[in-house]
Amino acid sequence: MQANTYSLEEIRNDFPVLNRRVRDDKKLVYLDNAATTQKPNQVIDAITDYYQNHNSNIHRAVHALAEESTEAFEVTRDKIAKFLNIQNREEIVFVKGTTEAINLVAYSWGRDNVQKGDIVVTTEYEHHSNIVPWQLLTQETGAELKYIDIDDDGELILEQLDEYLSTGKVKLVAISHVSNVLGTITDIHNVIKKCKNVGAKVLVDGAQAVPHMKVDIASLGCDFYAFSAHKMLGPTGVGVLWARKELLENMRPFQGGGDMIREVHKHETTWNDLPYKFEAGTPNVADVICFAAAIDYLTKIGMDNVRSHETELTKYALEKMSKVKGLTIYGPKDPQKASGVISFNFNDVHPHDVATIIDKNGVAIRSGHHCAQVLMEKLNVAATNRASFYIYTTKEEVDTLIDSLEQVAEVFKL
Amino acid sequence: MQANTYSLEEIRNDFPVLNRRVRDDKKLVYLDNAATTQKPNQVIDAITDYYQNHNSNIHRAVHALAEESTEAFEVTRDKIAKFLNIQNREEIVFVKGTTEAINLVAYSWGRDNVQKGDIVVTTEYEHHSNIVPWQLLTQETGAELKYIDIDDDGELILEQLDEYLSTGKVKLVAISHVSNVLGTITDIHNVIKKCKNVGAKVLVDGAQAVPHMKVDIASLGCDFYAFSAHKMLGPTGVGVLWARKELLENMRPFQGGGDMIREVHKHETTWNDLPYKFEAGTPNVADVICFAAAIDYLTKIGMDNVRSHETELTKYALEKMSKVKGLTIYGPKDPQKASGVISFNFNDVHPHDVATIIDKNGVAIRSGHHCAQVLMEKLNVAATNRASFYIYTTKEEVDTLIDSLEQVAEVFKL
Amino acid sequence: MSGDPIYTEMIIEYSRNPSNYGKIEDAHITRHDSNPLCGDSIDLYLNIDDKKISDVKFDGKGCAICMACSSVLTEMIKGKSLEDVKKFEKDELLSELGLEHLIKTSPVRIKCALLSLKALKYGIYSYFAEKMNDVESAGNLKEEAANLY
Amino acid sequence: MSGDPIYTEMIIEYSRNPSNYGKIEDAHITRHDSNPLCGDSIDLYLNIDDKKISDVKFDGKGCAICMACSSVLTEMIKGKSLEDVKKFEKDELLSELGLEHLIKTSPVRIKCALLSLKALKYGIYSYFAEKMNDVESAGNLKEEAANLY
Ligand SMILES: Cc1ncc(COP(=O)(O)O)c(C=O)c1O
Ligand SMILES: Cc1ncc(COP(=O)(O)O)c(C=O)c1O
Repeated sequence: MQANTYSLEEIRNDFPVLNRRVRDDKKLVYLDNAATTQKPNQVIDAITDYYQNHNSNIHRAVHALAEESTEAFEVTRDKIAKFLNIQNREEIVFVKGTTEAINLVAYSWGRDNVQKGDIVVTTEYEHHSNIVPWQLLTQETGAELKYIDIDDDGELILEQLDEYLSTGKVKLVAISHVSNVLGTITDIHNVIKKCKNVGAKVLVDGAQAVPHMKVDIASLGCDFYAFSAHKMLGPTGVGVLWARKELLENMRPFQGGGDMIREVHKHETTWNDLPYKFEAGTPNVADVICFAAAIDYLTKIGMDNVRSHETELTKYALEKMSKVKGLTIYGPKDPQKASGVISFNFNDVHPHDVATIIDKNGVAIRSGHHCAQVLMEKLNVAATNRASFYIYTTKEEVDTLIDSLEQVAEVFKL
Repeated sequence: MQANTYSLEEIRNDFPVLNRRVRDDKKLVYLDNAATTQKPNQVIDAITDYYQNHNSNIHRAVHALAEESTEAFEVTRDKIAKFLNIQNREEIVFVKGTTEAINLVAYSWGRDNVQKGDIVVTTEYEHHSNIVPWQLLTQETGAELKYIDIDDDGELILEQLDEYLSTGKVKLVAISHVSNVLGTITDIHNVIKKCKNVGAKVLVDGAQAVPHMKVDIASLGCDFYAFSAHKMLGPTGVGVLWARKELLENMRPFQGGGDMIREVHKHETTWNDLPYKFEAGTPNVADVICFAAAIDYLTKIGMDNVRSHETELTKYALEKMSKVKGLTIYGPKDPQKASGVISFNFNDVHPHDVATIIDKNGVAIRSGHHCAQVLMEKLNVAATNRASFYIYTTKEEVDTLIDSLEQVAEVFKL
Repeated sequence: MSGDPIYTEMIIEYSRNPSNYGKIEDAHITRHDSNPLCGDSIDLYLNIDDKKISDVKFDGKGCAICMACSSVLTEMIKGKSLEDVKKFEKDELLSELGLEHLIKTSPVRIKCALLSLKALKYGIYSYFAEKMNDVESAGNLKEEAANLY
Repeated sequence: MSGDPIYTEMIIEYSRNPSNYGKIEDAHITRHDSNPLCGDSIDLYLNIDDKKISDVKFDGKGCAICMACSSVLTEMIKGKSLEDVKKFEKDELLSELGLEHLIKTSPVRIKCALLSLKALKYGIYSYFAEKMNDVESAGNLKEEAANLY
């Protein structure tokens, strides 16, 4: 596979689950990639190999398996640093997922840096993971939580950010790089510039960005960045918090336990160096190690190719879907402004019913609030259908999705 | 394999890593099971099968893969309930490991139930995971942290517990079921009875108990119980917090995000039912599902057989080791009072040097403070060597360990 | 798609024209419930006179299954005594719509089907506890509601 | 075990009889450091006169590698100028004991070998910053200490 020739067929061959047949022997059409992606053989084999040949706890032992495991574990950190252009490897903290990464910041940074009278800003299109921790923090501290609204195209109204920032009270802006429901790509450079001008910190929820486009953390200039391995070909149970060293150094620990300490005495304890200070307990060793295989896989394809494949698919899907009677599409209509995620409703049929009916055809989409109830309230819907693409998605699969909607129309006599 | 016939050979055949050769083509002798155990084919295959055929996010979608994954995920919860005799499945919360389980309690229960003037009791033989969270809590709240000391046999001096309890100020006793360094089995029924009498809550760190003996949570009567999957044949990145329903219901959430909410509005949010209220974000789906295979494996062998195999090995090892000149053994000398863990020092050779030298023979033991620096201080050593056994450990392996000590003597000209 | 085990004529019809849809102002009992996993969200309104359900309505947003089940549930309990409603079981509701199979086949969709029943059990639970001082019934109802799915 | 690449005669000898082992009372610089992963823990004591290391001792608990390296390090720097000590590199220390290979072969044990050097660099870092007002050297030293392993 060359970086310049995108062989969809070769890629699909690496993903055993794509051969699954579901329900009445229907070919699986997996369009739920924003929830979690499938895993290539390269990742699955890495897990098997690890447990068959190397499995050990890490960091503290001198025996052969422990040394092998420790090294492999730290190699993943190096690969992430390279993949995202992070200068200091010790700024990369392994956590369970994006959710834990954000909670870690809310707890370890937030509790000491956000006070009564301060403002934390988030947006209407955030995932619950980037709302609830800030609700908890602001309710506890007496700070205020403000939202940047979205316009009719599903884009943020950044004038509101200007307004909030002009109060001089904003301590943190917590914002998605890409919306998990609308696919909207945030004008993140602009947001960060505005915040830097007034000294507000920026946390970027990159759960839907890192898997789908080239992300360069050094050039972004934000303060915190979070993402999950399972949304980018990697195993479940691994996520990353990146944060500037100066911030991490001054933050209190999150969880207490093994590995995060330097010396423990009965009544006083000192903390380990970064990043270990924030990695308490036995980490998810096997999955962190195998996450490296996912990064290798994406690197080999090339993130620009991933992005252009998705853009092409999205363009194709939007064009076809715009011709379907009774279909409402939410979010940007310009595939350049969005990632490979399309949210829609079909007539007045509840998304749950749509998803159940097309599932009989093997088509797996997500229906519901997508952990974005604030956005649902804004769109004035209880839920939406969401089809989300990835490196292995084909135009034929998009066709199957659209054709399946006819069956929905039939059942509901539309 | 029958519950009554313990076929060591059959068991060993299930563990591919036991065929590993390390260093100069030496047969691996893996005696670092208290750190993490190896995984049988049954568990490895379950992971492969999951990623090859079923992988999906859970709980929120209606498509085929999501339904399969959701069901499998909840089956693990049911199996844990059965394995440990837990009456209410919703009392079982999936976390990353024992460390996270204890931190969850320290945060969600501790912050609202421990105040200035209160006492939290722990012991000298705790793992850092069961010390540091309580240091953080008591320092933050102004409560006091007290330790139950150990005697020369490595057993707790429970009169000290009586003394602390008699003040009427003890809110929580956080205590290991089994010490990870000494192997000492805590007289846990007695401890719990004493605490119940005065209304103090009890958190049991079962990381070294659940893998090695039959644990019956209903009959224990404690309030919180924590353990890790990776120490009992399961994958890394999964742990369990069990807690009484009434406690969980009244506890504030730990992390905020997806799955743990009922309804999210801009400025108010309600929590999901138990256990989901405490399971924020995408869980470690694959590993939770595959943990079931580990529980099945142990159930098939029978925990009483696991225990007697280990007791026999420990007896054998203690007998042989007591004859080695210059060997100091810490902890109970009676194999009935300990689990399959032996900590020792050899003359005045630093444990790191012992471990490095015998590692050349393929023998993997742990050397260091074992995340128990308070205990090291008590024993007045910088570190110890620790050999720890599991279901696949043989007497020949114990022999190899002991024989290897001669090489240490040679190198150090003892 | 004819013979679809879920989307029967009856369910489609009820979802288009739900029965007892609306609000009772100043209802004796109002109970909100929602499905955290999918966002279905309903309010159930009950008036109790003479230990009977004298009136019942519901409103909110939900899928066809939720709408149909809420409709049928309200039809089934209207006029019934509290004692009967207390004993009302989920199988009665599901079989009325031919949805018993959901318990086995779809752990996710069963929650849509039983949301209104859950609201009902929780709703009368507090009535039994507070208005009728029947702690035992209240306890049972709460237990039942909590374990419905 | 002859020809062991780590446990040479020299290392065993130093570990039994470390040089400069002990404490300097009221030392000009005292620096504690420890290895969070294994529990090795040492204190390094330095006296500075005339911008030279006029005396140096260490004590604490550590493995043979840690003891041998601390011994050799203290021998090597005693009497040296601060400028020379500032430039002292880990390779000089490791090659003195034939332990260069550890950098590649044992990421865990290399920490034992370099613990005292880390304490040294951190120790004189604050001296450069506070006593000599040489912020640049101090910054470099801190950086070097932090990235030693
Ligand atoms: C007694 C005890 N408690 C707690 C832990 C921490 O478990 P984990 O590292 O899986 O969080 C361990 C093992 O490391 C242990 O042995
Ligand atoms: C934008 C966004 N943020 C956060 C999350 C939470 O990630 P996780 O569930 O892996 O913690 C998700 C996905 O669920 C997401 O799409």
